[in-house]
Amino acid sequence: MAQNLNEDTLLEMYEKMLLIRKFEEKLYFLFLTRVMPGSMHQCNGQEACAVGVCANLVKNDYITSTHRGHGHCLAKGADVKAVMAEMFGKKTGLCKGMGGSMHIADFSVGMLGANGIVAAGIPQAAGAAWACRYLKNDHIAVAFFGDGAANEGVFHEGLNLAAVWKLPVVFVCENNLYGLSTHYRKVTAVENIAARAAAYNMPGTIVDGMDVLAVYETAREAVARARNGGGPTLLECKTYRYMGHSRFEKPSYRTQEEVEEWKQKDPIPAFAGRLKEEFMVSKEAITAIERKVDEEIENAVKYAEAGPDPEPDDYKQYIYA
Amino acid sequence: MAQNLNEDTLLEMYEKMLLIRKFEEKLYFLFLTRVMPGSMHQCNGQEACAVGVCANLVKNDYITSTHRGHGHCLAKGADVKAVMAEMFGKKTGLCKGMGGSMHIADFSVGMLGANGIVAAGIPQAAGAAWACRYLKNDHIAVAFFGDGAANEGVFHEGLNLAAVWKLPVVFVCENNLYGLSTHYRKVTAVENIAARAAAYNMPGTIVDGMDVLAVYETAREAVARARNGGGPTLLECKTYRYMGHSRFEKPSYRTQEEVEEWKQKDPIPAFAGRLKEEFMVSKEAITAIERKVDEEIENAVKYAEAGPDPEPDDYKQYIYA
Amino acid sequence: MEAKTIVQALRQALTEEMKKDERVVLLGEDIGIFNGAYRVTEGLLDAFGEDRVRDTPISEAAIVGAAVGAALAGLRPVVEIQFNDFITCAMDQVCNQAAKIRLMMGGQVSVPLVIRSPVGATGRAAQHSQSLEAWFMHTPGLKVVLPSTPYDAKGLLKTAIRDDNPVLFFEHKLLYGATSPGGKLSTSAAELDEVFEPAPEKEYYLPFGVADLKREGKDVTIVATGCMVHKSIKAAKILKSEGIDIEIVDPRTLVPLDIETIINSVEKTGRLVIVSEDVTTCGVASEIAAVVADKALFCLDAPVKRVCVPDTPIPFAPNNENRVIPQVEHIISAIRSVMS
Amino acid sequence: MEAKTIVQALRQALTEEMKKDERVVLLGEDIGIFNGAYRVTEGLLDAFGEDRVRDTPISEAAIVGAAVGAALAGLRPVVEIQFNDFITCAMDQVCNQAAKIRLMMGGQVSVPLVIRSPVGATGRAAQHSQSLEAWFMHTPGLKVVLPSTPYDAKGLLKTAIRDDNPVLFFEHKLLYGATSPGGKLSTSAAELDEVFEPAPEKEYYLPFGVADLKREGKDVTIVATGCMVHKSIKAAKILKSEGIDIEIVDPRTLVPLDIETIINSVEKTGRLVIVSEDVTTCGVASEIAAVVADKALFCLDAPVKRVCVPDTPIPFAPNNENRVIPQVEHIISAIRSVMS
Ligand SMILES: Cc1ncc(C[n+]2csc(CCOP(=O)(O)OP(=O)(O)O)c2C)c(N)n1
Ligand SMILES: Cc1ncc(C[n+]2csc(CCOP(=O)(O)OP(=O)(O)O)c2C)c(N)n1
Ligand SMILES: [Mg+2]
Ligand SMILES: [Mg+2]
Repeated sequence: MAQNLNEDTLLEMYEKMLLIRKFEEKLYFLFLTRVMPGSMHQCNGQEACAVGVCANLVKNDYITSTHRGHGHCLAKGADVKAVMAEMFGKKTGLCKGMGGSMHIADFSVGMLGANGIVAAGIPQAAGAAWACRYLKNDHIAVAFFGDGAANEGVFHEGLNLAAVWKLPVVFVCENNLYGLSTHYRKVTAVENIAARAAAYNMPGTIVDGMDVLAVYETAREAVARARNGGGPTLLECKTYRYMGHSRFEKPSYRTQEEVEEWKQKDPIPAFAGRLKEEFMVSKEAITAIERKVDEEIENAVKYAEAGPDPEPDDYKQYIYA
Repeated sequence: MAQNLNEDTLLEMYEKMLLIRKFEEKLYFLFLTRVMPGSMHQCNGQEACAVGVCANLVKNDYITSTHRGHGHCLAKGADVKAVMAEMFGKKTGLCKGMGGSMHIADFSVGMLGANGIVAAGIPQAAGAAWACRYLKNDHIAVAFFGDGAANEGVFHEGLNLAAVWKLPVVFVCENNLYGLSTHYRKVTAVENIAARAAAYNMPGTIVDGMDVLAVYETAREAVARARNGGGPTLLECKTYRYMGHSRFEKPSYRTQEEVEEWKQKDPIPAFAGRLKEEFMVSKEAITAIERKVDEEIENAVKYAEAGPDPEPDDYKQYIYA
Repeated sequence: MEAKTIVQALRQALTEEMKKDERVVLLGEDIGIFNGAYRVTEGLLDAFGEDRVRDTPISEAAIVGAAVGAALAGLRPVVEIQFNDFITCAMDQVCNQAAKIRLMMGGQVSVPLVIRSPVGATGRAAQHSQSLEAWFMHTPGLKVVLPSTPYDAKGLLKTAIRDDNPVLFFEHKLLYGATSPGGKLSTSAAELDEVFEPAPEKEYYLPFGVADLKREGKDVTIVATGCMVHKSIKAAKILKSEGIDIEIVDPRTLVPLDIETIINSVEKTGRLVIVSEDVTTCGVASEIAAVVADKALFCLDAPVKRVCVPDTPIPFAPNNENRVIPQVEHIISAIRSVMS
Repeated sequence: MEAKTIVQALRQALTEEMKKDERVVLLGEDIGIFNGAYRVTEGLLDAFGEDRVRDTPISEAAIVGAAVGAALAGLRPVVEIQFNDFITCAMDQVCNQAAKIRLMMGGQVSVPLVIRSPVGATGRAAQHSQSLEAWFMHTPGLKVVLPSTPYDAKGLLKTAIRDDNPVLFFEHKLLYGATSPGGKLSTSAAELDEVFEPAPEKEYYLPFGVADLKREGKDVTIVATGCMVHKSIKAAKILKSEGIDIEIVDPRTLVPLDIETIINSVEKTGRLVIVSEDVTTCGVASEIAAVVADKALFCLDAPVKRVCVPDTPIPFAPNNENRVIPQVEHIISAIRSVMS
């Protein structure tokens, strides 16, 4: 496994995961200690999903994301400074302060947008994939979504459309066990969401979403299938979110034991361990990455804080093209 | 098979199928020869589905239906005179002339309505089933819908909800190969729609929708499961519509051979044959039914024609309760 | 205990009606153990059990569709849609099914169904900030309610639950008066004055189609809804010192709309400003202006002004959001313009 | 060949734009071998192939969602929704996604997308008879078009396809001028007069936001859309004999709305009747009335009258449908009332 990965790629994956983790931790701190506008949904714990999948993509491949989109955005290669500035609602943000956390997007790296509407990105990814094939540009699309999203009508419609049109798209369900407060088994008729692939005659695969290399490998097959004209795949990553659903929400609907159990499988130290043991990466190299990421985050905060607010009437220029 | 059926029930099923067939034939004639208002979607060829399923239901069980709802309505026991009058838009119609063909409903026999929106009745049947269980009235609900409807989002949402709540409902997909002009395999990622049951962890069954006894038997199990707290079933009836999609539409999208092939399996003469051969029903009994049905239809037309139009302002009394 | 906040008032209304009528059942996302996104259903799962307080999948169309089916089969469901923006996902079941079934079926049946949902902008950008009541005013067969005080909220929700028709019941986030779960949703409730009347614990029903005069005055009529009632009162207090005497009509129910009270007020004042948090074009204010331009045109001494969200999705940046949401200043300047 | 019917005009527009720009692609239910429910796409599958003319599953949300995604990734999709009533099933993708993406993403991208859909009542009861344009006028970020003649239809559809924003393009069933497949859809096209101008085969684009004076007059302004333009012309001809001289403004695009032309006309006539086939409350006419009550109040010599569908789902029985759909008589009586 992962024999095809060179050290650069491995380290880059580690860096991306760490960047996402530290970005989320910093955000939490920023929300706690000062008035940051709006709300946010954090993905601490789920980093391996975004990073493992996106490591298979090139810049002009597309992704669609969800309300929990910071990780996808960073994994796809968006500039952390511009992401942070958008969180602050600054003009220097990716979306000029118009979208905030829930609508973060970076078209320059194929990130078509977080989304405030559960599951809405699913058919959009199918459509982007259709455009890729039509334009023969060899690119593919990936839709990220949660376990809760798998019960929305557009999940069904989007997967069916992608299957009958054999589109170059990968559907990545990050099953973190809960949709807001609701355990997925209480509202989802199947144990494994991947099983729903059968309804569309497409491959459905389950992977340990806490293991970035496992995600990488499984996604690699799905991405290759898409790119080679083999059609869509439904990929279910079993994962967990460490934080509350949004902002400061303290999950009363799950046990502390459950949280601890999942934290045992934390993808980041696990991967650091494997890097050292299996891939002979030096402790120094790892520490260097950690320092680099810390610095990036600090710079991002500085950049974001220093940036100007939009003018109060800025919105007017974005309503229509 | 069908050993549990007494002759009365068998003859009743035959009569219902014949009633539906002759109702539809009469309608076509009425549309052709005089100005009947609106449009219609006919179910000739599919009679065995409605009749085979509804023969398992009691009066206070519920059904929801589709744009192609005349058969379901009659199979559930609505009065043919009032159905015909509704087709004419008369005040004596089931819906006082307010709904017409596409909204035919008879609450007195649990027929919750045809529907102009593809698949919209599916979650409604789940909800009616929920009410039955909540009210502990021992009744169940059945949703009829087409192959095309199985690609709508509410199909997915409705089946999932019914499955997780283990509702007393049966989902009956009449797969007549086409949604309007579109062959289902062109737009549906699976060969058998029943296979989609796997996505909801519910039983999915395929039955020959041209064989009323086969439908009866298969539906019997599903209805019993629902009534006994065993939860929902997805039942796919393979069937065919003889007429165009609506009104006078002449299907250019299918071959005459295909039509002829299916007409070979016509459920009505086939069942008449079995009645005579397997169940020893006399030719006279069959002929008597045919005469009775002819008469009923003639009476229905007379009743409908004689009935008054609504007053032009009648609609006002039905907007709000 | 009297309900000082709208959240408490709504909870009292639900509790009373559920006690009274077993057919009243609740369904929605996270309304059970989580108590609902704005805690309206707190304690109801414990009080009434899982059969009557049902957490659903994230399936808005099936939630409303199932509620419609249940209503047809004898229940009186009260649905919570977590944000009114998500009703888009159930639009067919709301507008083509619930609203039309009674007429289409010639009055054989009614659809007693309440859909509760929060409206209003609170820093959550374009897909969580809308006030979509006008869409439902434009859908015959529905009734539409938007209360501005705990007193009204309780009395109107009880009436909605007793009504045999589908009712869209909108609740303004900033008026809930409770923090969002774990959050610090800033609420204007703290700054509210005497018109933010608490709901007594006793039973009462407020009739639909009866507007409430939230303030009497003789110079200008403001028709305002929801949160805008309170901003209008602030504007009125400020302008009082300039000698401008403002009357504030709160329709409370948008369908049915109490046209008579509005027209009576305009006949008295000769000036009309309509303040609503929905988007301007084809919005709540358009309708009220149109009614007055037909039925009370010659009473008007000044152009009819609408103070609403300009035609834009709600931007995220707080200064942009503040600019597009009607503020006290916007109301004041509209009043000045009709007085000049 | 010049296009004498709207169906032909639309087909010409699609053909010309598809020839010119490979990124223009069509998707919808039964638009391929079946040519579309109203035959607008006849011949296009043969001419452009399956890659560009795509029959879809019955999945309105995914159709529009996929079109949005494709637009973001470089195509210019033109969607057909079989009846505008079914847009309810795609309401989130239309109103929360397509309409808002550009603003939410700070102008990084635009969503060049056209959604074509038939409106109007033709004897098919409540779920197939609506005219829902007001919902989309109330959704900033969308443009809304409703042509009344082949000439306008062609020029506006071409502009819509070239526009970088999501455009809702509504087509009135009775004006298509073609029979429905295999059917005998009665069309009023046969009775139309000179204003039902054919579309020349040559290329032309009509600008959005420019109303067309379908008739000049000095006594009363009628603002009418779609099919109502032609009923208004009939009314005008009838009243001409009584010496009432009617001006008819056809906005053609509802967003953007040519307020100037409307106000200029009202300044001239002092009387305004708005005729629209949507439901009255919060409808097209409400908006136009509200604009005039703000910007041209003192030009008005009579109350502003709206002639629209009363607030009801459309009933099936022909005599009830006729009663609720605005007819020439309704227009005439509104005109008489503003003249008296
Ligand atoms: C259509 C819609 N319904 C409901 C919501 C409110 N909501 C936001 S996130 C969420 C839970 C989503 O669960 P899941 O898909 O599992 O994603 P996760 O939050 O676990 O990442 C809900 C109910 C929404 N934003 N959109
Ligand atoms: C939501 C919606 N989309 C499209 C239509 C138009 N339409 C009516 S029936 C039909 C085909 C339905 O196919 P299927 O479900 O297989 O039923 P059948 O007609 O074969 O009985 C279509 C596309 C509709 N009425 N509602
Ligand atoms: Mg989840
Ligand atoms: Mg079919």
